[in-house]
Amino acid sequence: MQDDAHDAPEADTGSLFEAPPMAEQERMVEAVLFASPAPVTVADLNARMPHGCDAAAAVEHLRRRYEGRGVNVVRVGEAWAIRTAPDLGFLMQKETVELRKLSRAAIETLAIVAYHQPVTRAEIEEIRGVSVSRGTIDQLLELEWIRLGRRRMTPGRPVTFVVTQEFLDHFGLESARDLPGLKELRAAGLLENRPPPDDLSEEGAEDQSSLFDEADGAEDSAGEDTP
Amino acid sequence: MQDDAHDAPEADTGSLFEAPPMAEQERMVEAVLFASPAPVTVADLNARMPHGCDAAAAVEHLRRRYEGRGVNVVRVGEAWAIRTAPDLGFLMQKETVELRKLSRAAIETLAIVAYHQPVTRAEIEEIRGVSVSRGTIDQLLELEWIRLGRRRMTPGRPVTFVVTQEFLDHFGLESARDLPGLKELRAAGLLENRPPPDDLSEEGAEDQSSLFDEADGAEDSAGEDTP
Amino acid sequence: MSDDPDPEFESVADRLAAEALIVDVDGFEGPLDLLLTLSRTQKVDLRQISVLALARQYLAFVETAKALRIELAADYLVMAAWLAFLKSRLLLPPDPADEGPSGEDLAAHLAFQLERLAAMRDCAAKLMARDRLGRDFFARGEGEGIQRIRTVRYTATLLDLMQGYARIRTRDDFRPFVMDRVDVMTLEEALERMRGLIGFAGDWTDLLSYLPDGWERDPVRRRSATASHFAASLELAKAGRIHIRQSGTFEPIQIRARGPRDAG
Repeated sequence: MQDDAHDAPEADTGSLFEAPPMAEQERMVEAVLFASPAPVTVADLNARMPHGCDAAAAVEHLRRRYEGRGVNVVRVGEAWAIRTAPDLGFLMQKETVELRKLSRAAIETLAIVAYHQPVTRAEIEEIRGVSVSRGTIDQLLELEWIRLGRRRMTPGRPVTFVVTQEFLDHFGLESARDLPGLKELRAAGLLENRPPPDDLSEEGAEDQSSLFDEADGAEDSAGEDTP
Repeated sequence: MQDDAHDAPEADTGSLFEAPPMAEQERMVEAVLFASPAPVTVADLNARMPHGCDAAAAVEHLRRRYEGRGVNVVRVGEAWAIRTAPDLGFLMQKETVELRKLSRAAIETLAIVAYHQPVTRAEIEEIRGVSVSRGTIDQLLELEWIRLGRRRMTPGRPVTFVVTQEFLDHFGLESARDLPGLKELRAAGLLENRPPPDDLSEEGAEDQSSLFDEADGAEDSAGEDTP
Repeated sequence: MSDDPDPEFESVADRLAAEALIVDVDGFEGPLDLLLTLSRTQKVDLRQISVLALARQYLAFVETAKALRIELAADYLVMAAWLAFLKSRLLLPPDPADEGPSGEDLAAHLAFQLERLAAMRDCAAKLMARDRLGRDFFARGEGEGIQRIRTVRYTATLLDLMQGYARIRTRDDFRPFVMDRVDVMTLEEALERMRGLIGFAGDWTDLLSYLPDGWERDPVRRRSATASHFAASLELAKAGRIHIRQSGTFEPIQIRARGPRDAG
């Protein structure tokens, strides 16, 4: 951290200009996170701030400063943003201009992308059991909740879909791994139907484990090795 | 203030529910102001917060808390907003919007409306010594920096123009009274609508006294009695 | 007027300056603006300005414009006429019979107008030089932040997502749509059946006899199967595979395969 060296400035001959004091760096991070239309990565913060600044440390100071406040500094994927404290969401009610309810097809498609990313259109159709309309994909792309991933290295080189940081942002997730697995869904009573007693296949269980292995690498190294 | 009564809750039998403590009210105001790109009025804050809250006091606490920080709580007319500290503008190249280039006529007209409001078109022309083109007024109306005020109660009932909250917000003014040099101009008599000596109509002399009395109320209560 | 003895305007430099102004006449926002610019040559506070000298400068400007055959807008000429009148008022002793305002009053008002315009111009510059929203200070960048947060919290969309996923993942276990359709026979199913059976029906046969086993008794199933078989028989008739007839309203519908003997 930069401010550790404040009582021995002579020792720090590496940089021509003194980095601003940490309190000042914190102010800078505060202003940038506030004004940015999207979450900002530490790398981006460092690029914007004067030479010698330590954005990661400044963010951490700021995050602590906002603990328990009406807004918090939260991590969104690899980036940082200022967000309303979850318990105060009720105050935002009137702000809503329009609440758009996603169609069932869109929600299911989105869920499949989130749980199985990177995933091709054919795979989505296979999982849903019905064809996916162009409009559904377009809507999700337009919402910037999904985006194109790498092409699959299989015949036809189909495009894959992955979820975006906006998606994580919207659903308050740090990563797609935070999505609960099937077992948890069942435990939470989200699966209304009980599986038939004869269905003791391991399918569900193994399915689930591979589910999250797949999801793990999905964000940054999508799908180049998945047939 | 609500928190004055915290050690004597029995005395406060007026409201069914206890108002939240001031620290909590401050958090609420913080959340709402952070979430809103546009300034929020105290009335709007009170309407959103639970019954019994004192938004004005909470805003004042919050304003003091953010003094010297990277973002500040600023007053915009009758409303409040959070804005980045002006000295940190250099960090924000990415967010900078291209300000529309205004013509000299538009800039001067804007200044005249701001300093002389409410002001008629004829008065603007009298001050500039040249006719004001329709386009100039339209441009300022479109920018939402000026709007129609009350009609002048003189023959012809001409419309007047006043500046808006957007104007105050854009130029970082708490109110039209904080315009730079306003006091000096008034002391020098330069805001008077002095009629030319050969003009024997009584019109001008009587309205100048009301110039800023009217302007004070103009921001929020303009023109409701204008047919 | 050009023969006025005018010490302030005698120098060559001043004449050149006036001509430079002429060239820029389109750059002026009207006569008052021009007067304000001319007044700067006096290098005094606007409150101490010599309106008489200013009137002379302006009139000389108009004269130069005429000499250079430059068209001046009407309001410049109106101002010139008014200033000529003002100049005569200021130079001549006041006429006691005249009811109108004195030359001094008129001059004072012109000075006031110039000072006021200069002040407004100054204010405009100060205003534009202020820290400005979107350039020096900034509003919240995420305008939709509120909406997003609310959507998460109030439409329980994450829940929707999880439920949606749960629905898909458990669909295969239960095959709910197969269960739902247990009492429904589709047109395709009926058509498929009848195509296979029709070859065996050489004579008129009641359509209802084609209903599959297990579909004749239960009213719901019977209704569905009858409807789909009827629709299928129409399809087959259209395709020229069968004949179809009914002797009267509510009488049984009979069908017969169409064979070579029907050719005529």
